[in-house]
Amino acid sequence: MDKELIIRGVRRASMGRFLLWLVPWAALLAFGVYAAGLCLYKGLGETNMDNRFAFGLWIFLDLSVIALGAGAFFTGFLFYILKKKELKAVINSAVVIGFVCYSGAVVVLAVDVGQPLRAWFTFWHPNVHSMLTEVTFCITCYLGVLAVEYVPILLKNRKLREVPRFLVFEWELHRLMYVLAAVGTFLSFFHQGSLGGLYGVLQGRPFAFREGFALWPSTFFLFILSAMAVGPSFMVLTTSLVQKITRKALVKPEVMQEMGRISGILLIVYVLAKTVDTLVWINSTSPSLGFPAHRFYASGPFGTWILFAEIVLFGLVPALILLSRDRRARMPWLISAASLACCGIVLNRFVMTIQTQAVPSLPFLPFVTYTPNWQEVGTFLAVVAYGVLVYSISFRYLPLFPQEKDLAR
Amino acid sequence: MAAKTKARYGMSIDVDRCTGCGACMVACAVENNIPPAPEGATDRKGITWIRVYKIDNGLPFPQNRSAWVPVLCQQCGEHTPCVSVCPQNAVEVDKTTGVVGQIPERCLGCRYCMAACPYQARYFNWWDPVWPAGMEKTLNPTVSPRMRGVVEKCNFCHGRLHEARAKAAAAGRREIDPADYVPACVEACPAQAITFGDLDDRNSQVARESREGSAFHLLERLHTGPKITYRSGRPWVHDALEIKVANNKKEPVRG
Amino acid sequence: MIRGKLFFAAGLLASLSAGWLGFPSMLYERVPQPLDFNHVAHTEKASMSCQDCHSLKEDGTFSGIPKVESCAACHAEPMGTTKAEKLLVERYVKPQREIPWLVYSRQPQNVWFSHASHLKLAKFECTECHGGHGKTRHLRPFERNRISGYSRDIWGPSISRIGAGRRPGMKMDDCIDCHRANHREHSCIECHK
Amino acid sequence: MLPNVYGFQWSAGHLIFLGAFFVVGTIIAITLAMALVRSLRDKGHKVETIRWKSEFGDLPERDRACRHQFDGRLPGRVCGNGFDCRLCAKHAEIAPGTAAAEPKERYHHRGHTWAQPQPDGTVLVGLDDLATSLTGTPERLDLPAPGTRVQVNGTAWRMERNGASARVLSPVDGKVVETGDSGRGWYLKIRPDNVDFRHLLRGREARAWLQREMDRMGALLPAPAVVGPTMADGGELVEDAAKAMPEADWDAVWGGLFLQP
Amino acid sequence: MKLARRDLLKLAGGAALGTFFTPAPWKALDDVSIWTQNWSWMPVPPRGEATTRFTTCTLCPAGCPVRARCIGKQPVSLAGVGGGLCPAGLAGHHLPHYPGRVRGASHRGTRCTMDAAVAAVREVAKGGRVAILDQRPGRTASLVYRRWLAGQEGGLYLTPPAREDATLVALGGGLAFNLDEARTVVSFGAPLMEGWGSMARVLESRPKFHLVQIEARQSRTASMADTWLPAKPGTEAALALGLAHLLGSQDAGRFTPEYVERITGVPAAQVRQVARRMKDAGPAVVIGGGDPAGPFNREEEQAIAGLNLLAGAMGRTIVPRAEVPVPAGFDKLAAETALDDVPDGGIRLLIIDEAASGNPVPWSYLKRKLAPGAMVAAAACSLDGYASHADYVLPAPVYMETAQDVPAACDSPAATFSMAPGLLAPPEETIEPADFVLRVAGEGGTLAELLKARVEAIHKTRRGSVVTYADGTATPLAEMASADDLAKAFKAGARWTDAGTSSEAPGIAFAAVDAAAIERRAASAQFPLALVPFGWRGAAGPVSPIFSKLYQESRVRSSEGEARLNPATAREYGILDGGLMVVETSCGSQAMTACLDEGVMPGVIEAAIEPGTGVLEICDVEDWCGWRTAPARMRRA
Repeated sequence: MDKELIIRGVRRASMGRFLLWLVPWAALLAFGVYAAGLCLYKGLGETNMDNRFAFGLWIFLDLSVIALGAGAFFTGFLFYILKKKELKAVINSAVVIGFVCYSGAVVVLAVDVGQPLRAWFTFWHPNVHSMLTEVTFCITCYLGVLAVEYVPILLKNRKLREVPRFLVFEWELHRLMYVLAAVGTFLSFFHQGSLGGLYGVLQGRPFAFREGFALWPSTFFLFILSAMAVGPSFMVLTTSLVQKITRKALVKPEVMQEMGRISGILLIVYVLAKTVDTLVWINSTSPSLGFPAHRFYASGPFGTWILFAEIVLFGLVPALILLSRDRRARMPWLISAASLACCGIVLNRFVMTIQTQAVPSLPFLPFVTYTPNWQEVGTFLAVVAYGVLVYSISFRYLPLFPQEKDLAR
Repeated sequence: MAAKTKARYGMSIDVDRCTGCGACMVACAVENNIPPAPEGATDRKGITWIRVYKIDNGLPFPQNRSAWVPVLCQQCGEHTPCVSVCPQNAVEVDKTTGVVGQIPERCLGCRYCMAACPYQARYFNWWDPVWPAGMEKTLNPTVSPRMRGVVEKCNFCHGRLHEARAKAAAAGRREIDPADYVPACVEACPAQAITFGDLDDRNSQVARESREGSAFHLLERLHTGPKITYRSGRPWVHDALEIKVANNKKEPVRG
Repeated sequence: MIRGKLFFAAGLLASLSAGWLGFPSMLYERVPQPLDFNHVAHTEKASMSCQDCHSLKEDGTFSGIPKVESCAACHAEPMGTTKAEKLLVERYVKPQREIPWLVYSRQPQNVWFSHASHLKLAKFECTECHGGHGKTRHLRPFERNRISGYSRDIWGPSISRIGAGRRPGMKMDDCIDCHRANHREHSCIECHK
Repeated sequence: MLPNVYGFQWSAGHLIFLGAFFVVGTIIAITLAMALVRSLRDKGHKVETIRWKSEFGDLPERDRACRHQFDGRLPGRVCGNGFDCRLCAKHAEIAPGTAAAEPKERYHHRGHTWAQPQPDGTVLVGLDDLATSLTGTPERLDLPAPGTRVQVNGTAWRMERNGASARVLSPVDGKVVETGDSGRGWYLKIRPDNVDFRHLLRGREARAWLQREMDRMGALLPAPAVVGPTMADGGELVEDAAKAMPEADWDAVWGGLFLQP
Repeated sequence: MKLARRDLLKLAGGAALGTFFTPAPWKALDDVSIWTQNWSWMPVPPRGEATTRFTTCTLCPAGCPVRARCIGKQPVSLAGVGGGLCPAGLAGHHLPHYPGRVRGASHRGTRCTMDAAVAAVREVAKGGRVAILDQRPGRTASLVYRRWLAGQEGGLYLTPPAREDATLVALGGGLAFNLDEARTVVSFGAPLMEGWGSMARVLESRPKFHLVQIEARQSRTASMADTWLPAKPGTEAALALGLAHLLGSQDAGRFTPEYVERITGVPAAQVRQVARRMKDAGPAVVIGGGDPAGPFNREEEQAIAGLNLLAGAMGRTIVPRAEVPVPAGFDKLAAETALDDVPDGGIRLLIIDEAASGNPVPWSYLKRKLAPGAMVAAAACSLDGYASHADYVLPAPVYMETAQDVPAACDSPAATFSMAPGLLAPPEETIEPADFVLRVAGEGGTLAELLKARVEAIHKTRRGSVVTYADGTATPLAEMASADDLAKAFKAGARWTDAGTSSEAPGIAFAAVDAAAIERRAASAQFPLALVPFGWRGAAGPVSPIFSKLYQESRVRSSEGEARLNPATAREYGILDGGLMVVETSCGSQAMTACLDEGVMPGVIEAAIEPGTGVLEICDVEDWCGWRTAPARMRRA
C-alpha cells in the first residue's frame, strides 16, 4: 500500500509486518512518556535520585548515548572533510543514528532538570566558565546541525523528490553539506570534551578531578578521543544489527572493516592516553587533594577490577582485534570487538557519573548505592523506543544504505 | 564606602561542646522556611541546611566514644566548587559578605553543583514544599519558600542580614551592628558550640577561635578555603574528620 | 505566484497586529480596587502628610499601607458624602475588616526591598518609583498578569519596555540599572531572599 | 547572552564563548538560507538537469557502466558524466570527431529510447525493442504537447502500467513538433537543437550494450528469463512481457530500464 | 475564490514569521518562567507588622524565657533569651497546628459537649477513689487538683515517675540542686547534657564540675561525661551501694568494689576512683532520675539519694528551697502519691492532665491501678498519649495558647515564678485542664483568676526581684507599686526570683537503704539480653512536624522502631545492620529494625520511645518492677 513511498528496487516487509514491528515499541514509548510525565508533574521525588546521587541513570545514559552517537559527526568528518568516499555507504544511517541519540538525550535532560521551563536561562544568562554551559550550547547547536543534515535524507524519499522544489533544495543543500559537517565536527569536538570536563573539573571530587591544559582537564580530551574511537564501532554494530533484523546485506564488508580499522587505531591511542592519565591521577592528582586513590576502590562493588575492565578488557583487547587485518576480516570478530569497545565507553561513562557519587567525599559518610526506579528506567526506555521507531521508519522510506540495491542482486 | 560594610563571615564550631540535640537543625528549618519531610523522604532526600552527623572513634565497647558534627555549607572562599559549575550564575560569592549565595529563582535544577560539593551541604527540592494545614501562618516572611525542582543551601540566614541592614539604614548607617546579625543555628545552640562573626576582624571571637591550635577545616587539602572552622581537643575527632594520606610527598596533612 | 505573496503578507500582518495589539490587552486582567481612594482629598482637604500613613519604623521596616483602624480614627462615621467613604465605613471600618488593597508596586515574594536603605541612604524621593501616585484623585484598576500574577507596573506600561523613560518599570533589570550606575550591585542575595 | 542582558560581562571568556556561539549559529543559518535562495532562484528549467544528476548519482554502480566497457576498450570504467559523452574527454580521445547523424540510422540512448534523424531534419524518438517488450502498451501515457522543450537525459514523456510508472529520458535536446504513440512505433517527433549525437550508441556498440541490458533486466525478472533469444541471434522478443507475467516487480524493472533509482 | 492548501501554508508561514517580530512569544516565555517562581500552590508567608513578644516555655520543667518574633500576633520564630533553646522549644509555635490535634471533647471516639463530659466525670467522682495524674507538678493548676482531691475520699494526687527531682523527693522534698557549687557530679542515668533541669544553668556550670555518668547506654551525656561507668542495666543501685561502702556507710557492708565489679561489670579500680573523687574533689552531688525512659524503683532511689548524705551534699549542692507563695484557700492539699504506692485496681476515676514533657508511663502499668470499669478522662491536645485510652478526651490548649505559670526547675536554688502568657487565642473548643477540674468540683472560678491571686500573693511578700526578659533589668519586688504592675510585668515576660536561699542544712533523718532488696534485684538483673528504652524530654507529647529533620531527614535522633545493637550481639543472633528483627519480653513483642553501633553494651537492646510508643508497653514487665530495663529475647524476622 505504501509502495510508492519505498525506494525502487529494494525489498521491504509488508505494511502489516512493519506495523507489527512498530506496535511494541510504540507501546514502550507510551509507557515511558507516562513515566516521564509523572516526574514532570509531581517533581523529581518520583525518581530514586537523592542528594547523594544528584545525578542518576539519566545523566549516565545521556553521556553514553552521546558518546555512541559520535559516529555521526566522525563519519561525516571522514566523508565530507577527509573525503573518505567509501563511507558514503553508511553516512545517511550515521546521521539518523546521531539525530536519534542527540534528540533523545536532550529530551531526557529536559525531564532531568527540576525546572525545564527555565531551561532558556542557560542561554540568556550563561556562566561561560561552566562545562555544563558549554555542553548545553554545543549540544543544542549540534542537534540543529543534525536536523539540517537529516533534511536532505528526508527529501530523498521517493514521493518527496517528485516535488521539483524539494528536489532542487535537497540538491543545493547537499552541495553545502561539507560546511555543516565542518561545523558539526567543531561542535562535537567541544561538547564531547566538555562532557568529560563536566567531571574532570570537580576539584571537590578527587575521584573524578584531573589536571589538564588551560581550562580543560585531561578528561576533556579523553572523552573526545574515546567518542571518536567508538563512534565507528557503534556504526558497525548498528549496521550489522539492522542487517540481522532485516536479513539483508546493506553495506559491503570492506566498509565495515574500514570503520573497524579506524576504530582500532583511535582506540589504541585512547588506551595509551587513558593509561598515562590514570597513572598520573593515582600518583599525583588524587593524593595531593588528600585522597589516596586506593580509598576509592575500597568500598562497595567498585573495586580495582573496574580499572582493568575499562583499560584492558574493553580497551586494549578490542583495539588489538580491530588492528589485525585477518581478525577484523571475520564478521564475528569484528562485531564482538566493536561491542567490546562500546561496552568500554559505556563503562567509562558509568564510572564517571555513578561511581564518582557513590564514593563518599567526607570521611565519616558511608558508601551509598543507588538503583533507578521504574520512572527513571521507563523514561529511558521511551528514548530507546523513540530511537527504534525513528530509525525503522527512516530505514523503510529513506535511502539509508545506498549499496543495498547493488548487494541485493 | 566604609570599610566595615565589607566582611568575611565565618563560623567556628566546637565539636566538644555539641550535644547533638539538633536545635540548630530545627532553628534553621524554622528560620528558612524549610518544609517538614513528606512521607517518602529519607535522610538522603531530606532538606537540612545544617545537618548534625554522629561520628565515633571506632573502638569497641566500652572504649567507644561518639561525638556530633554539625555540617553546613562551608561557604568556600578560595576555590568554590559550586560557583564555577553553575550553568546560569545561580550561585555566586557575595563580595560584601563572602557568603556563597544560591538563587532558587534562577536555579534550573540541574544539580551539577550538588555533584560538585564535597561537603554534601546542598539540597534539592525533590517535592513541592508542603506544610500541614494552617502552619504556613508560621512561615518567616524574610525568607521566601523555595519551589520544587531547585537546589538550596545555607546562606548564613541572609534574611537576618537584610533586616540588620534595613535597621542600620533606618538610622542612616551602612554598617550593621554585629549583634543584629546572628544566624538562627548560632542563636539556637543551647551549648553555644557555634560562634559566628567576621573573620576579617582579627579580634572577633570567631577569628580568634579559628586560629586556635585545635582548629581545622573539613577536607582542607581540597583547597576550597572553607569559612567554617571546627575545633576539638580530642585527637580521635581529628582522625575521624580528616583523611590521612599515606605515601605522599605533599605538605603534611593538617586538618 | 503573486497570490502566494499576498497570503504570506496577510499572515505576516495578522500575526504582527495580534502580537503587538491583541496580546498585551489579553495578557493583563484589570481588577478594580476595593475602594476608590483619593490621595488629594487627604493631603489637601485633610491636610495630612504622607508620613501620617506611610512611615518608616526605626527597626527598618516600612509601614506600607495603613491598617483599617487608622482609617477608623477619622472615618468611624462618614465625614463626607462620597460613595467610596460610605463603602469604607460599612464594609471595612464597622466590621473592622482590613481593606484588600491591590498594591501596584508590590515586588514578588522572593524580593527583599528595603524602603529604609532607598530613602535614608540613597536619598530617593517616593516619586522616583511611585511617580505621582500621591497626587491622584482616583485609583486606576490594578492590572494583573494572567500568567505570572504580577502587577503590570513591574514590567512597565509599554509591552516592549522601550521608550518609557529611564526605567520603564520595576523589573529586576530596572533595579540593576540603577544599582550598577551607583556601584551598589554586589550579588543576587543582596536583594533576593 | 547580549550586552544589555543582566549577567553579561565584557570579559574575554564571554566574548570568546558567545562569539563562537553566534558564529556557529550564523554559519548554520547562512548555509540554510543559501540553499533555500539557490533553490528558489531557479525557476524550474534546472530541475531536469538536477534530477538527472542526483538520480544518476543514486544509480547502482553497474548501471553507470561506461559505454566503452561493452567494446572492452575501458573495462570496469564507471561513467562520471551522466552518460553525456559529449562532455567526456576520455570519449573524445577514444572516438574522436563528431559523428554527424545519418538519416534512418537509430541512435540508442542508455535509457532505452532511440533517436532517428528524419530527412526533414526532425528526429523521431521511440522505445527500443527491449523497452517495448517490457512496457507493452502503457495504460497511461502523457506525452508533452507540441512546442514543449526537451533536453538530453531530461524527461521526454511519462508512462504508467501495472502500478509502475516511469519517466522516459529524452535522447536529444530540442522542441517537440509532433506526438505519436506505441502504435505508430514512435512517440515524439522533435526538432533537435543540434545533431551532435556522440552521446548515443549505434550499430555494433548498441547491440553489445542491448545484449548486456537484457541480462540486466533478466536479473530483475522472475526466472525463467522470458526475454528470449535476442535479435542478435535472430531471436524474437516476447510481444508483451508485462502481460506475460504480471507477478514481476514491474516498478523495479522499469526503474532499472529507464535509469530511475 | 477557493483556498488551496498551498495558500494556507503561505498564510501560516507568514504568521509564523511575523510572530517572532512581536513581543508575544518572548514575553510569554518570560512570564512562564516567572510563574514557576511563584506558583499558586507555593505557601506565602504572612505579611504585616513585625513585633517582638516574650513568653516562658512550658514544654519542659526548664521553663526557659522565650523571645517570639511575631507578624501581627502570629509568632514566626522563637529564640531563647540570653541563651539557646531546645528543638522542642524552637518549634513550639508549630504546636497549635499539630496535624493530629484533638478537636472537640469526645466520649469513646464520639463527639460530646463539654457539659456532658463534666457531668459524667462529676457523677463518677461522687463514688470516691478519684485520682489525678498531673504530668507537671508544682503549677498553680496542680494546687487546684490537690485542693479538690483533698476533699475527695481516697483522692490520690499522682505525679509522673522518673521526675528530675526524684532524688530530692527521696530526700524529703523542699530541696533543690545547686550545681553551681558542685565540683563533682555523679549522675545515675540523669540526662544532664540532653535536657535536665534548666539546660542553660547546667551548661553554665558544666565547666566547673567533673561529671561521672553511671549508665548502661552511651547516652549523649555519657559520651560527654568526664567519666563514664557503664554498669549493666538494672545494677546501678548496686554501684551506688559500692560507692556508699567506700564512703563509709554501714548499710552497704557487703558491697566491696570487687563484689560490685562482679555484679555491675564496672572495674573495681574505677569505682574506687569515683569514690575518692567524691571524697576529695567535693563538694559532690549525686543525681538520679529524670531519664524520660523510666524511673528507678524506691530502693534504688533511696540508695542513690543516700549517697548525697555521705558525700556531704546537703546544704552545699543540695539546698532547701522555699515554696512560691500560695494564695489563701489552698491550706488543705492532697499529698503527692507515688504510683507504686497505689494498690492495683485502686482507682475508680482517673483524670490525666497531659501537660507537655511529663515522662511517659506505660499504659499497661496505669491500667493495673484502675478498678474494673474505672473511668479515665484525659485533657490532651493529641491522641498520641494516654488520650487514646481515655473514655473522655478533653481538648486542651497547647503552649502559646494558654496562660500558665511556670514553676522553678529542680536545679534552681531559689524559688522562681514566671508566666507563659498565651500569645495566641486558644481555639473555641479547648478547655484548661484546671478549669475542667474546677467545673467538676463545682467550686467556680478559673485558673486565670487563681493566677491573678497568686501574683498578688507573691507581691505581698515584697521579697526577691523581678527580671524582665526584654532587657534583663531587675526590679526589687518591693519597688513594685501594685500587684497589677507585677502581673503586667509577667504578661510582658519576666521572672520573679525569691531572695537568697537559706544555707543551713536541713535535718534529714534518712531511712536506711534496703541493701538486700537491691542485691536481690541486681542479682536477678544478670539476664542474657536486656531491653533498654531511651527517649528525650517531651518524647511522650506531640512534637512539631519539623522534627522530621531530626528523626527522618538526618536520623540524628533514632526514631521509634529502631533497635540499637552492638555488632557482636547482632552477629550472635545473625542480625544484619538495617535488618528486621523481633524483640520479645514476657509481656509482648515488637518488630524493629536493627541499627548496629559499637557504642552499645553487648547484650543490650536500646530502643527509642516516641509518642504512642509501643516499646514502653513491652518494657513493663510485672515481675520486674520499673521499666528502665526488661529481660528480653530477640530473633531475626
